[in-house]
Amino acid sequence: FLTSVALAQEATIAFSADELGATSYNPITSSNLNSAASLIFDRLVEQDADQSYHPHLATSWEESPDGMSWTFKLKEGVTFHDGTAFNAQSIADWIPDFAGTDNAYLVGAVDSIEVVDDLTVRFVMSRPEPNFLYNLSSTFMGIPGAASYDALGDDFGVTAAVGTGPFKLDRFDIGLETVLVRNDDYAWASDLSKNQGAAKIDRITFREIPDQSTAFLELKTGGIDLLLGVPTPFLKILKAESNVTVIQMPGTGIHYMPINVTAAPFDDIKVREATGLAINQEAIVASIYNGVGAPAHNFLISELPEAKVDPSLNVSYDLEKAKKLLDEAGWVMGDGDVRMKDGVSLTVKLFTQNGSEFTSLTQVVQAQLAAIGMEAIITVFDSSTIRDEYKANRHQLAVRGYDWNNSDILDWFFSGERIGYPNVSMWKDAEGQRLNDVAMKDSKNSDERIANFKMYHEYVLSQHLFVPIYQPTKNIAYNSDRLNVPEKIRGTRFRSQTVLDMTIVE
Amino acid sequence: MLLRYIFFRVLMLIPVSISISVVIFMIVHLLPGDPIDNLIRIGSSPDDRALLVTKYGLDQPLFVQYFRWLGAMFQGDFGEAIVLRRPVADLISQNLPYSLTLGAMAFAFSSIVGIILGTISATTRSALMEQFVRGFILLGSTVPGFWLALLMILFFAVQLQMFPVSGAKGWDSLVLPVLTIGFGGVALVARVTRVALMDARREDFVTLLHAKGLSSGTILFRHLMPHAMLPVVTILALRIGWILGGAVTVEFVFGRPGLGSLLIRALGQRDYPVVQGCLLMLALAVMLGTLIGDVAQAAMDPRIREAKT
Amino acid sequence: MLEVKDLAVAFGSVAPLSGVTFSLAKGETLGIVGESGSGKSLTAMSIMGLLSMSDGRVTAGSIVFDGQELTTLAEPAYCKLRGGRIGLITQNPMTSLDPLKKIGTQVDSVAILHLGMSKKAARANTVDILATLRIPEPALICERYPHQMSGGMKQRIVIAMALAADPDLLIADEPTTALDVTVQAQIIRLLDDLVKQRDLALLLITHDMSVVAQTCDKVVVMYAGRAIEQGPVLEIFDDPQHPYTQALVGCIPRDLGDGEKLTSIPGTVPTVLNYPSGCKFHPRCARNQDICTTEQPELVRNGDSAVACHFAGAST
Amino acid sequence: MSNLLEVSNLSKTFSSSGGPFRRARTMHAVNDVSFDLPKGRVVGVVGESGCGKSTLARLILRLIEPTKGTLRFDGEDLRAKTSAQMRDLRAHMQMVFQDPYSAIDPRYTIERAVLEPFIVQGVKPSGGGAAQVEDLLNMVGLNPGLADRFPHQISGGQKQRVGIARALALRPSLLVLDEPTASLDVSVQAQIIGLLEQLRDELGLTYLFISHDLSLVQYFCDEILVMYLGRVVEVLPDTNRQACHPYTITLMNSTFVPDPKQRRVIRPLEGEVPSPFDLKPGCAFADRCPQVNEICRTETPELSKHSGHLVACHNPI
Amino acid sequence: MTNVIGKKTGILSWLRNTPLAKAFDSWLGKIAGGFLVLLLLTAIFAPWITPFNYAAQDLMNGNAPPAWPNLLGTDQFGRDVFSRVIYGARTSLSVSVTAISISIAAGMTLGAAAGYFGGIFERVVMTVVDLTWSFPDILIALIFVAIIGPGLTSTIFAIAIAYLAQFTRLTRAQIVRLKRETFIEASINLGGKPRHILLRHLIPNAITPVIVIGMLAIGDGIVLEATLGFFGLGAQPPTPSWGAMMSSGTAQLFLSPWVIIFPGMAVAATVIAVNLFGDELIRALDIRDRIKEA
Ligand SMILES: Nc1ncnc2c1ncn2[C@@H]1O[C@H](COP(=O)(O)OP(=O)(O)OP(=O)(O)O)[C@@H](O)[C@H]1O
Ligand SMILES: Nc1ncnc2c1ncn2[C@@H]1O[C@H](COP(=O)(O)OP(=O)(O)OP(=O)(O)O)[C@@H](O)[C@H]1O
Ligand SMILES: [Mg+2]
Ligand SMILES: [Mg+2]
Repeated sequence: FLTSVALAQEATIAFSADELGATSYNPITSSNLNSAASLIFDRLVEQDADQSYHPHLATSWEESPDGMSWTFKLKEGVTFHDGTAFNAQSIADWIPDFAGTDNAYLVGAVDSIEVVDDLTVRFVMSRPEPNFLYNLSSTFMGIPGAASYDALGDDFGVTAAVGTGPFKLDRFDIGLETVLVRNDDYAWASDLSKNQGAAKIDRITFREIPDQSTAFLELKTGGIDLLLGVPTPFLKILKAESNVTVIQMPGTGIHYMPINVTAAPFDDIKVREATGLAINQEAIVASIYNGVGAPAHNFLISELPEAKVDPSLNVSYDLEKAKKLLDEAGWVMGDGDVRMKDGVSLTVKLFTQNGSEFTSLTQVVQAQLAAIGMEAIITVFDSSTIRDEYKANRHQLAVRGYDWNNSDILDWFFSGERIGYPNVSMWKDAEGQRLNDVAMKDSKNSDERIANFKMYHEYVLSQHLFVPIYQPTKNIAYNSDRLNVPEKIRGTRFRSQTVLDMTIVE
Repeated sequence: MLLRYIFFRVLMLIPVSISISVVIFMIVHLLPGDPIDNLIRIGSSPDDRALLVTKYGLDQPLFVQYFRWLGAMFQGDFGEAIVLRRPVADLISQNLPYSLTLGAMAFAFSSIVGIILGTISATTRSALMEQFVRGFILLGSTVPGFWLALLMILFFAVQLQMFPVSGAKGWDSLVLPVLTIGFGGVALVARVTRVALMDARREDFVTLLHAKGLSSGTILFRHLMPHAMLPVVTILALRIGWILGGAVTVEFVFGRPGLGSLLIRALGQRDYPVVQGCLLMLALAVMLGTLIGDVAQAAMDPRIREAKT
Repeated sequence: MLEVKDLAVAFGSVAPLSGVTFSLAKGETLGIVGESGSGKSLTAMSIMGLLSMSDGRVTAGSIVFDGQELTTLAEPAYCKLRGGRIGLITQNPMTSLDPLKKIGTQVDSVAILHLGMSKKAARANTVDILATLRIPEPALICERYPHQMSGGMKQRIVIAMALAADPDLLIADEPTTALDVTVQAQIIRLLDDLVKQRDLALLLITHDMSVVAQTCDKVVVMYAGRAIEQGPVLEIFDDPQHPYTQALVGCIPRDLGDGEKLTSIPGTVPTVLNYPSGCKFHPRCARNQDICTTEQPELVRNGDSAVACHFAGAST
Repeated sequence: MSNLLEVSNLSKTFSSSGGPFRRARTMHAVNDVSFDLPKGRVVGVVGESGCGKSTLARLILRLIEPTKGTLRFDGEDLRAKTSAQMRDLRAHMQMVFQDPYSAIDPRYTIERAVLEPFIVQGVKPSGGGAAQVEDLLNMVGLNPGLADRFPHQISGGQKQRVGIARALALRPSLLVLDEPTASLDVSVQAQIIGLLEQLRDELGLTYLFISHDLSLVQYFCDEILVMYLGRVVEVLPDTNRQACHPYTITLMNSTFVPDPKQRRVIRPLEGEVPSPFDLKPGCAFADRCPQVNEICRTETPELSKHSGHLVACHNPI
Repeated sequence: MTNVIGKKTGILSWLRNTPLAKAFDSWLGKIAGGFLVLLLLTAIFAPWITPFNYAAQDLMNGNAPPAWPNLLGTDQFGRDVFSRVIYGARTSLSVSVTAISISIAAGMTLGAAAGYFGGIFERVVMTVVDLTWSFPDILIALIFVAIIGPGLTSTIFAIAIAYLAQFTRLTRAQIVRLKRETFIEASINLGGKPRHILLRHLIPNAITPVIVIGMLAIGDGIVLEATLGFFGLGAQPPTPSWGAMMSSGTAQLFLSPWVIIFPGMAVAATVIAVNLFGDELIRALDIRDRIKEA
């Protein structure tokens, strides 16, 4: 009896698709963290699905009217896994460690830290940062124990990791699995979870399963209890399984097709616009995604206020208009099914990265482009080679996706400083750069930031630099014979608040 | 005699290893793509990039990089993974056990079953049995491994739920991968055993063995088998490298860790040190395989032992 | 000691051997001569009961050894006989020994199997025999492998194996063909001595008429799978009856007077697949008549000798 | 009588390639051989297997390069010839090989094989290819109907005849016969020997006849060279000459006489031809020689006249 | 004496006497050979046989199980699996045949040169070749594709490289053996130039087993192409190849098994037929011993 109880308190969760490949649980230096990191480290604030911010290790915060400082009150009685106490000094020790790392931009606007008292800390800013709470709620802002962080050096997050989270790192086999054990002392959950104490599950194994169908079959056969990132094609059958429950969360990214504006024929804005009009987002969602998720008509996820642009700028399917535009641009229907201009046929390169989701999507895109007389030749690259192709400017169209629920993604993909990669559109434009600077650096507060980014977004849209296609949902499926999972997932992603509320079925 | 042979045979490995290391180093640097790109994230500047390039020594001339690498290697240091950010040696030692377990099981399975089947098909007087084994051999050596793996998953893991779909936990997760690799291996070993036995049976000395009054069984086990095992051992020894590296497909389908998958992943991320490390390990395994094969041959065959020293 | 009567052998539908008859007594040496493919080895294999190794079978006739019918003998009993009472020396010493096993082990196994000796006793026996065969340092040789020995040595080892269980009948299938002249002389001499010392019956198969002339008491001449003539060696050489035998004797280069030429037989030796009808020799025979093309001549006995020719005795 | 071929001090050593950890060993396959072959004579070479007979034949035809020594063919120094000149000369000196079974390309018809000499020499066969083939096949006693057969469709004796026909195609003056009958049945051997005798008489050929069969050489040749371990140990100028070298005598005693009335007790010599690797100084036959004494072990005997012919022995009988 | 081979009575009887025809003698040979001929015809006449365009998508009819008119069902894009399997034969066969042909050409050149010239050259070539030989071919192919990028061309070269060693070894073994044959010496003795020896004797005699092994290797090539395709590295969409079809089917293993089962069966059946037919050829040509040399 005892052993069966002990066994029953274990759960196996599988990562698939976008959560794969974390190389370390060091939140400061790592560029790729998965959901397990959110269980080891707690953040000052949490963001909910409605984009609102909730206190976690911070009980309250205050932004100075000029935006030049942020003061946080901290929760009392919080301890790290190694027993040291969490207090204002922990914050002061932590932030400077970002200097020189890939994640430094998250605290790029922070000038210095003041320890006001044991439980009060003040961030002194070098410029206003309306995005600060978003940054603080990022997984990368999970707070490590400073003593242990210094002691372990490069091994932090690999051999051991110390945070304040509801679970402790037991073992990390890179690329394979991560084993977490419960932090019995935990009593400082955010208000996103009902359970404010220690987790109900003793031990969680996170497995990385690269092949989506394998992950799916594992769930179906009971090999795993919960699957993060269920491929949409499988949702239908999973829903039909009596012991499997599926939860859909709003997505945090977009699948889109960047257009290389420097490569003929796409140097002609009419051709670019026509390309956008050829893509039938609704049909794609209905067919290969079985109606799950949403069509994307601009670059940002629909939950962001910056996504609510002038409707005329949204990109939607209009075959006739597309054909008309191409005719105007001088590309006329030839003998075959491919348009011609000056003896050149409208044949373009369509790149994508391997991984089954994009290749499927690309093939549909290819078929839809054929309908306007554009012949697209697909090449499927691995992630490294494709970047070389971009940088060498050998591409024309590509199908890709991003996962980022903040409007500053526009800067990342369209800033003239990052031509080639990640600015795959190869777009450099004075007006665009000006709008970018304003949005990134001159926004004093959140409303201003929204307005600035919306303007930038609209300008980007008007230039037809890409074709938005699809906003996927985040799909979670679990074995309801094994686990109880809250019906509604709080937060933007699957994180500690959900795990705290999960229980094993007796 | 044998010891002397082994000694010289091992000495011979030195020049071979050095040339292999050059080849591997060159291959890796022929790869397009840049590992640093995998490290860069939103917001980093060209300076950050340059810093990383210097940190990993990628700005040095090729031969400098080679000698550094080789020098470190002699101290047992395989370098630091650029993308995976940890000693390559750690990565290898983490993955190798999986490859070794799978390899050893598949190896044992295919040798034992293969030799038994091969012997049966070469000696049986039942036409039915012979046809059955031949059919099995044919299937085993022609059906694509990944397809077989998929079918086995569909049947044994999903339908019957006898074994897990994927993963590398517990003995039961080994069964399907071992069967998949083993199926091809059994066919190969059985075929070689069969042909070798039939050839051995045609040798002149067998007539004399019969003439001495030995029974067919004694002749088979005491004299023919040792002969038939000569080519079988060679093939099996060569398979050591094959099983370690060639199991990528099976590792991929069954979501198992292993040297092959590590290599493929590192290849995709252009993680030079890891690719180099893995290739070197595989080359080592291949060399070890040929070494074992040669030594086993020498141990079994006095002619070889003599001719080569 | 050995009586072979009307022996016929077939492999599936091909019948490479038929109508072979001869007998051999203790202390006697019987030579079987014939050209390549004439069925000499097959005869030996039939006596040894080893045809089934290559899917052949005795289709007619009998082989009686020491009063025991061999053609119907069960395999286990045959195993006792082979190597025990009948020893075989094979054609090619180079490939007749198991290259993976030491010489000693290979010879020992015979005595262990047939005389029930212990390993130790068997080794002593082996060393004894090797010494009789004038092999220097026999104990050392036992630890060697076959590839370390010369052809002549290997042939002696093969003889040693045939002798290890002290057999009554020795069958030597072209024991010297692969060897050099000087070594050939050594081996033939050795066999000759053994027959005399041990009172063995020796069945010596060869294609070399000179060897027969020097060593045998009786000869069987084979052509295309049949025994066509037999008799005491002197008679066969002096007064061969069969035209083939006559030509064969004339084929051998020797000190001929000036202007004398070798007799040559026109045409080629037939293979099993194109054996002619009637007398197998008729296409090459000077005496060829109609009857030869249709009727197979029987072996007709005349005193000690016998001949299978429709026109036996007639001169060319 | 002029000499068609003059061989002097011809030597050939082979070295077994030493591996990185292996000692290289040299072997004297042919060691300081000198003799003349007068036009129209048949000179025989006898010796046991491995004594260098085939190597000697190859050296004479320059199929392999001698290590040292000179070769004169029809008065011309063969070793001074370029490979192109050599190619032209090959028309005049031909060879019949030991193993007829592999002497014809299995993919060639008999016709093609017989025509190959014309093709490689760039010579137009007189009277056209087909007629030439018919002539040649007739000359060696083969049915011209065999011309479109492949080698595996004819017998060993027939193959050897094809080999002879091909060698004769370009009308050579010297024919080197390397054990042409060794792999044939006795009855067929007699046919080939008969054919060779006939051709010699008809075409006035000069033969170098190699064999391990002393009685055959005695029957067929005018003059006999006896070889032992790469050296010529005795030259018998005619077949009735009494041999003086103990080895030649051994060879003669080891040969069986095909006559049951002349049975004699065989007294074979012990031992076999030693390994040709790393020869010790002294006479190579010393270990097996009944006449052996001190000097034999230290000094290599040179060929010198003894009872009227050349013998390389310190104590000739 | 009877004439063993028949008189020349035209092309037909000549054809009947070729080893290729002899491989059809046994019933196994007939079945396997017949299948291959049929497959070849199917591949050649694919556009006329297939009921649907292999690339035509019908998104609303995705993952349909086998039924009329999609005999083998449809894939996730609603493309007809039957038509794609047939077109796949084109890709798979042509890739494999081209790759193996390149491999044979290169391998024979290398092997012949190594065997003919010997010495250091031979050692170097054989060491390199042996190295590639003892490395798993899938890894060689994956590394090669990683170097020159995905696509059919690189697949072809990857397969060609993976099998290069086999042909080089085989050719070299043949040449080395043939060089010892008397007829080579005889030809030299007649005055044959190296060119003549190499082109008229050595290569013609070495070629048969190489071609036969090449024929067998076509089967392996198909499997390797399929495996690369399974990793997404072979034919680029929408071009169907058997391997690529199975790779797009992995995610669908459970949804629509027909998408992977049928191409898999096509691969298995073809490779088995190739092997059976190759065995018959080996028997008809009687070259088993020569093949073993390598
Ligand atoms: N296993 C077999 N199957 C079919 N035919 C066989 C078999 N063994 C031997 N023969 C045939 O039987 C005939 C006689 O063969 P055998 O070996 O007795 O000849 P031999 O006189 O010993 O010749 P050699 O002097 O070459 O040894 C040959 O023509 C051979 O082709
Ligand atoms: N190409 C070679 N490389 C190395 N050794 C060789 C070569 N050719 C011949 N030999 C060696 O030279 C010696 C003489 O060989 P050769 O073929 O001339 O002997 P042979 O008298 O013709 O013998 P046989 O009667 O067996 O034909 C042998 O020991 C042989 O092994
Ligand atoms: Mg025989
Ligand atoms: Mg020779």
